Amino acid sequence: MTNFLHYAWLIPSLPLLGFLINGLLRNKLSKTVSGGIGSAVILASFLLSLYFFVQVKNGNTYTAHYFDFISVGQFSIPFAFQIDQLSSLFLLIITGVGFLIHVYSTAYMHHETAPHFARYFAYLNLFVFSMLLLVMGANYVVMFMGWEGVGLCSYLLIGYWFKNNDYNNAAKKAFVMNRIGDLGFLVAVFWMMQVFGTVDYAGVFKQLPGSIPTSAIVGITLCLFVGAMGKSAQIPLYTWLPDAMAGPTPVSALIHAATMVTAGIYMIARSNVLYALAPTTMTVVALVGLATALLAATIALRQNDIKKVLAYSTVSQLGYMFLGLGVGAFTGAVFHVMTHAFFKALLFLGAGSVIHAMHHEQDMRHYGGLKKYLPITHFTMLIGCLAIAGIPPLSGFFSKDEILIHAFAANPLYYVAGIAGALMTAFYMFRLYTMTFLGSHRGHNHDEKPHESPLAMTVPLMVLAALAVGAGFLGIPELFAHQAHLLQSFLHPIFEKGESIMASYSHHQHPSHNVEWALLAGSVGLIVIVIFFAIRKFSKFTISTGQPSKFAQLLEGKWYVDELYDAVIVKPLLRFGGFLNTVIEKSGIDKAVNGIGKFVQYSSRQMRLLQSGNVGNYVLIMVVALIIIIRIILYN
Amino acid sequence: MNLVVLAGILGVVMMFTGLLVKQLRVVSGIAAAGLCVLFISNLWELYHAPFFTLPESSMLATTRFGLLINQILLLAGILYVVLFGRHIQVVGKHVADYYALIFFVYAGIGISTSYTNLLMLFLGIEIMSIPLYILTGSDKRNLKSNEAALKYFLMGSFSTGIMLMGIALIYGATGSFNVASMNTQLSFNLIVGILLLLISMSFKVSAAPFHFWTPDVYDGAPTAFTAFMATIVKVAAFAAFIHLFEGSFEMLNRKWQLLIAIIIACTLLVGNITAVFQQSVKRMLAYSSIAQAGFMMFALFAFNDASREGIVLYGAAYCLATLGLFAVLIKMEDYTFDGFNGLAKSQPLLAGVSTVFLLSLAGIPLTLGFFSKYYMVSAALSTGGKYLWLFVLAMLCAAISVYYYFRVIQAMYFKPLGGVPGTSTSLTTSTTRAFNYTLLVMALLVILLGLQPQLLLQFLYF
Amino acid sequence: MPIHYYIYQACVLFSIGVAGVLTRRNAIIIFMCIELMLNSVNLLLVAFSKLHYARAVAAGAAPTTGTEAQLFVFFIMVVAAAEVSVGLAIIVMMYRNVHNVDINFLNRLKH
Amino acid sequence: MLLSLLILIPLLAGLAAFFAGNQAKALALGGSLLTAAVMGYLLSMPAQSAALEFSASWLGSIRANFTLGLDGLGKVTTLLTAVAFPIIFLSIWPNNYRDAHQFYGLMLLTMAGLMGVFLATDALLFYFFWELALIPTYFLCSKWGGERRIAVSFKFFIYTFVGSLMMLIGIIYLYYKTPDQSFSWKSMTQAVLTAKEQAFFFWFFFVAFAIKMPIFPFHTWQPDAYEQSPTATTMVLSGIMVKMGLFGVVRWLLPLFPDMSTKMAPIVIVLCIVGMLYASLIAMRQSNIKRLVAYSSIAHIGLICAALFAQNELAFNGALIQLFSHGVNIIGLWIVIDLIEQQTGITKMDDLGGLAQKAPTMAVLLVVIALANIALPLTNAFVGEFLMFNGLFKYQPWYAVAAGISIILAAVYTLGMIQKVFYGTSQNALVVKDVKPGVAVALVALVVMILAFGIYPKPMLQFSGHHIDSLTSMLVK
Amino acid sequence: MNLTQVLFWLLSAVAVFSAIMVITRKNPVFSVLYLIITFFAISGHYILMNAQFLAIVNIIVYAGAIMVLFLFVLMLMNLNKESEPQKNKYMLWSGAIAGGMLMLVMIHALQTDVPEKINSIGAGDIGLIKNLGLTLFRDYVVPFELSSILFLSAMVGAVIIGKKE
Repeated sequence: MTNFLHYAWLIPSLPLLGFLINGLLRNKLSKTVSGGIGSAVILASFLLSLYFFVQVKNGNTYTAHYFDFISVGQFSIPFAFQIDQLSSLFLLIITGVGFLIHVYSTAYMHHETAPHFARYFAYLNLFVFSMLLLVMGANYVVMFMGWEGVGLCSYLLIGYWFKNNDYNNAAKKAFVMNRIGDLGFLVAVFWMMQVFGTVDYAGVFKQLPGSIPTSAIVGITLCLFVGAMGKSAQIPLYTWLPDAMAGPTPVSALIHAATMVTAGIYMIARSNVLYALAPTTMTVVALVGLATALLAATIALRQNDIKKVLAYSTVSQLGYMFLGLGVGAFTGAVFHVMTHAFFKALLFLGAGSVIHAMHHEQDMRHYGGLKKYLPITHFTMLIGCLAIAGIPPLSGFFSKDEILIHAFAANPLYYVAGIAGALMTAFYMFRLYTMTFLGSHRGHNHDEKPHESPLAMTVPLMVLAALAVGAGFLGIPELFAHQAHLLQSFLHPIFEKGESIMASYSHHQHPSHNVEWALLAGSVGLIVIVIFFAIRKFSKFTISTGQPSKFAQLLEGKWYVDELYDAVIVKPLLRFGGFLNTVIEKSGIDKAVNGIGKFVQYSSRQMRLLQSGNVGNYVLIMVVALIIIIRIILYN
Repeated sequence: MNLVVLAGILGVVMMFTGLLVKQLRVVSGIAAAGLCVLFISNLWELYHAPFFTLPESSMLATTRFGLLINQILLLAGILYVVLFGRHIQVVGKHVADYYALIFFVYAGIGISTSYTNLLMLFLGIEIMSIPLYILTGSDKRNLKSNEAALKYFLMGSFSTGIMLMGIALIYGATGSFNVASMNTQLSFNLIVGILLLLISMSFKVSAAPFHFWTPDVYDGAPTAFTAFMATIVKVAAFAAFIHLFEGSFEMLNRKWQLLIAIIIACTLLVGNITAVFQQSVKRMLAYSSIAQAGFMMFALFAFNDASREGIVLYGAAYCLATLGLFAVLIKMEDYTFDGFNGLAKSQPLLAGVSTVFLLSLAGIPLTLGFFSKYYMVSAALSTGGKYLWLFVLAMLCAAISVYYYFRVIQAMYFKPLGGVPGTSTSLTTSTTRAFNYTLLVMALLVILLGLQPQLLLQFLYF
Repeated sequence: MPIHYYIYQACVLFSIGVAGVLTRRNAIIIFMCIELMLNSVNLLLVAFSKLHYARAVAAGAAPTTGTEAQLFVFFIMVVAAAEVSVGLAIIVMMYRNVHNVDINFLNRLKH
Repeated sequence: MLLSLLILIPLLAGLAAFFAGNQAKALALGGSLLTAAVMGYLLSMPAQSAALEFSASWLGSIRANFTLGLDGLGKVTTLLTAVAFPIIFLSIWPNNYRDAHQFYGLMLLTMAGLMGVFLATDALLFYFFWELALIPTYFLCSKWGGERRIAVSFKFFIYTFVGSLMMLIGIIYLYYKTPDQSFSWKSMTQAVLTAKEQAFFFWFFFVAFAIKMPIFPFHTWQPDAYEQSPTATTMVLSGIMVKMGLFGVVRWLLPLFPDMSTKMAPIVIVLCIVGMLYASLIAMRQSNIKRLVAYSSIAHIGLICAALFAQNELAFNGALIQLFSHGVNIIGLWIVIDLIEQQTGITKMDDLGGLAQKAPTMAVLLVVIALANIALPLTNAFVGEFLMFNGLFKYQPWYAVAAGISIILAAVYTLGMIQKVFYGTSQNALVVKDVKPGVAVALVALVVMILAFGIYPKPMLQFSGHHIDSLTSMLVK
Repeated sequence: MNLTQVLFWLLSAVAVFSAIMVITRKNPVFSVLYLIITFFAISGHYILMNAQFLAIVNIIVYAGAIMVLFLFVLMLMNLNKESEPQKNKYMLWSGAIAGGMLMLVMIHALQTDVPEKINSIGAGDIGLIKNLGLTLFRDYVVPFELSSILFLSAMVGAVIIGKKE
């Protein structure tokens, strides 16, 4: 046993195995078995990941080269896995949260028939497999495989209830938008192959900083970022994510909150060296992230569907992460990915629990007063809300704070905008909380009281709540304690190069401790005020029949971005396709082709008239031809 | 030489047969036997000395090429009698006389493929033509036949006049009727003479714009005789045409090549395009014969060994396929395309062989038709790419030809039986076993030679 | 006489024959015009025969030169006679059927 | 000799099938399997083995010989043919055709023609087989096709016939320019042409291949033909026959006109890319599933052709892999479409829907194939398209980006198709049974190939690798 | 202008004039008669060129036999009156123009040759029966025999076509 890390292939293989078993035998397995298999393989993966994490923690990183995926001439793209700090951290998050959500799903999806239940777990396992491929890959191509794989699973899971065409449309939209991003990713890969001659992380970063022109790096990073935009739902490609809530809620928790959507962050963090060399791209990333954070937050303010609120919140939080990346807070962004995975998964699962209890009613206006029916859900949700709102000492506080401080260092305006977003977050989260759990119950049928979910669902909630509370302590800022940022020191080998490059040209002054204290206190204070305001405002919520204000309508309509896309891109494209189909194809090219045939027939009709049946005519033509021929030959 | 002499004798024999034998089948049998005799004697001549030695001054000299053409045409003749014998019997009363005329035509063919003197050319062409005028008009009560005969006769005589004018001018310029004498210093007399000769020969092979008699005559003549003149006589005329300019065309060089190119282009266009709109298969075949003539003219365009090979192949391909098609056509009640509807269901064999023949005419690989076209175009292309437009045009025309040939295939295979209610496609007479087998053999021959044309071409050299 | 006089005359007669074929519709007259064309050719051939004879005599060679052309004329006449018998038979046959010899009277075969 | 078996077996089986009556079906399957077996044996031979070449004299006087050769390029396409036909025959096993013996006979003849095209190393022989493959297809389409079959297949025939005749002129002309007046591939590549002649005949050849592929704007026969043909024939048409054009480009066009290929490459590539986008946009608007797949095929083929003209190693490799992959994928799609059509008679997508409930296995298999069609990683098409885009990017980045838009559009229409046919509420009137075991074997075989070559494409790359080395060295003089 | 020349011009004028009359006369019988005159004129030319055999044959065969046959047929058909129906003006003119053009073109094409004189009456005896007969049966016996085939076929044809059924 030379190096156990070489067996890294086991980690993704286990979910793949689960997928195959559940997928192929879905008509034969009982629900218990398929759910059990589905969860067990993830658990096994998790344990393996844990082992690997420990190994990495002890300083053993490893690149496992299995076989040449594509090898053409000088180019060779190996199928290789890279086990290092960043990937092992993500492995833990993915398999850990993934496992919890699998367990949760066994109860949540229990009303499905056995084959569909197995299909669900098959998809979920496949997703985990793809996600693992994405983070474990040692080069951009393997990452891309996972990248598209998760997109596929997202598609399959959003459209899980395939009888409903709205869901199918949402699934399709998600896939197509991801594809747009994927094209950017692909172009970046090609560009890298051309510039660096390789797509291995190690191979690429080894050549940096070097003689590679900045323009190329900016181009590559921008293209990569387009990919990230698609996958991580940033402006302008974010509209698929709220629609993706059509899938089962655990799916939203796993894919559309905890893991897949953070792939973009993972990718940029992974490519930190490249990005560090492209300040232009960094600015773009930061600005896009910030804009997304704010835009999504404003929309979330007026949503009534509990999952939609969480979805926009996710988009907003992803924006934060990109802001962090954009200002060079790589660790902060990854830290936020982690904490966000915990509390957002928690929130989604909590929401799922509520939905489960409310018989698939998702409109918060019909909730209210669920505190007494769903005590565990209520409590864990509250923790989640507090965490996302950034109340110390919950995890959200630390991670968000880290990003915001870096933003402040880069540009105080980023900070101001960031705080505005954070306040909105606090507001809409507690609007959600209040409308759901406080006040009086506004449900439709009062005969059947909502009841708490089974253990399979509440236990994951509790575990996640604990994590949401505790995860923050992995990244305690310098402000509180020296050298207590465990995550930073852990990830240091990954970001070292990028950060040093950034340090070489940026002259950001890290704010002094006093300023930092003041900022912290101010923001927390504001957040607390907003929370109380929200609770007050919505605890007496009733369904109003009045017309909301124009601005509120705008928010409710999500700034009408979907409609805009529809009008500007989708419809014209379809119309153009129709134009090509009917005008160019049918009455253009095809008509021209058929026209040749018609022309021949027409000339045939005309030409046969020469054959008049009249001998005089025949001879006349002969004689004329004779005269002409003699003329031509003799006098030419 | 065997052919000319024996054909003349056999023609007389047939005339007497008509007096002595009353059973029509026996008459046909004797004719077939006579053709076999001709076939064998010609084959003999291909490898041995002829039976009849003619004097030096006889103005006839056989060549391998001419003999091979004779051989092909004799084979076609045998097939013709087997396939059409029963139909010749119903054209009119003078069955034996028709055969006699056919034998006379063969005498003319023998002359046309071996003459060395313009006098012989003239005689040969006339001996071929006059029986044809008669055969065309042999369905005496049929006005179409009358009309065709009259048209054919008038226009044929007219072209004879032109030919004679050409010969006279050539004589004036060279002082000799020898074909070889045309290969001298060009003078205006000679040029005009050769041109007139060329035009009259173009008339005989129905090259545009001297083709006008063809559709009307082929359409009007009794189908049994149309088959004969559209195939055997036409190829013979081509052989004569080629033979005429064999030694002399090279020096006529570029200017003439342009002329030939224009004639080819006209012929291809007229033949192919006009055929597209035809409703009657018989008339379509007439136009198709014009179109095929266009391809055969490539031999004149090129004038090299390959073109001679081409003419041999083309003659064979064209004869076999067109004879076969006419043989099927003559059995049909309705000569229009719709008449062929559903033939594949009722007569799979006939449909199958017709398909082979049609494919061959269209020049689709695996059939002899492909190689015949290939050799023609190849021979012409070997002279250089100067007239590239002509080849492109030829190819486009070949594509157009697919249109009308495949209409028959479509009718046979893909259309339901009996397009018009009440009439079901049926044959006028049932087919005999010999008829079927002959067709089958022809189809197989077309395919076999389509795979290996050298089986035929080797006779040119060994 | 200069040879080209004969040539011209033959050409004129030939062309008149052609014009006759073109303009007339009576089959018999057309046929006669064709005969006229043949005769012009005959005239020309005889003229050429004499020309080549003269040339040969001038060159002191074979005194039979030119015979072949005159024989050719003979053959043309032979052929013409044969054609006439067939042609007139055809015309008579047509007349029997339709009682007309106008070539355009029968117009079933066209297009 | 072994090599000629690849042609002879289907040829003889095809001729036998005409007289085999009810046994034709089995004969077809058996013959194609036997061919596949021979193919497998040939593949196991070392690359330089003498068994991979075969020569017999044919037309001595014009130096056209019956020469066959199996090199890397040929391995890909012949393997595709050898594999695809048994699968097709298996998949149509439950179907009952009128005059089935003729149907199977013609199918086998097509197979023989295709094999010949891919094996011939003599230009005239190539042309011969080129047409041989076409004729039976014409009959197949015209006899067993849809309502408008006669007109459509006729258009198809004439269209491609014009193209091949152009090529024939080119072949003959080049023949006279070869140093030793022969049709062999080697001499043809040594033909000495002036620049003007090259330009002329490049297009002559190109048009022939472009019509076959088809490349915009020579494509209008294709959707009609695919729609109207019996689906089994469409499988052959779209899966293998279009490869004839691409194969022709690699085998003949590029080596014969190396300079002109480089010079004209931008025009051709732009045509291809315009065609890709054009076809993709039109595909989005199709309501008939067969036409949709047809247009999707135009888009995919356009990419392959563009890659071939990008003329670099990456693109060549990608294109060759894709030759195979595209065949596998599109045949899979047609099999599923055929299953649906045979049972319901419907090809309009709006009239279908919800089939996933009635035929879940079919749905799963279709989804996998459809995903391969849009080149998802770990499917076979990804490898090819990745390399091709990469090669195109290397040639000119903007081309790759423009072409890349088509992969987005591909997702749109492919997923749209899946959704309309399989998802949504089911139309209760439709009776659709799930796949039968025989057909399932065919489909699963395809899916296995899709995944196997998607995950481990190396064998396929190795087939073609050697050939591409020589090709690139030839082109990059 | 000696006698030969006078005769030449006279005969030529008669030939051309009567030829024109052949194609312009409405009554076919007149056409036949004018054609006979033309043939006589041409025979005159033959005599001028010392081709007596042909001159005789021309008169006997053509003017005598063939034209009589024509006349006979015309009479048989009772076509001795103006029988041509309404004339097509277009055909008439185009025919005349085409014929004229043909004449011009041919004359133009053939005029540039160096004019050579040919001997007239009495010069050379190749046109005499003796010479022609010798050559015919010595060198031209094969075509002579072959022309019998032609006649045979014409005979057969006349029987087939002309015989009333």
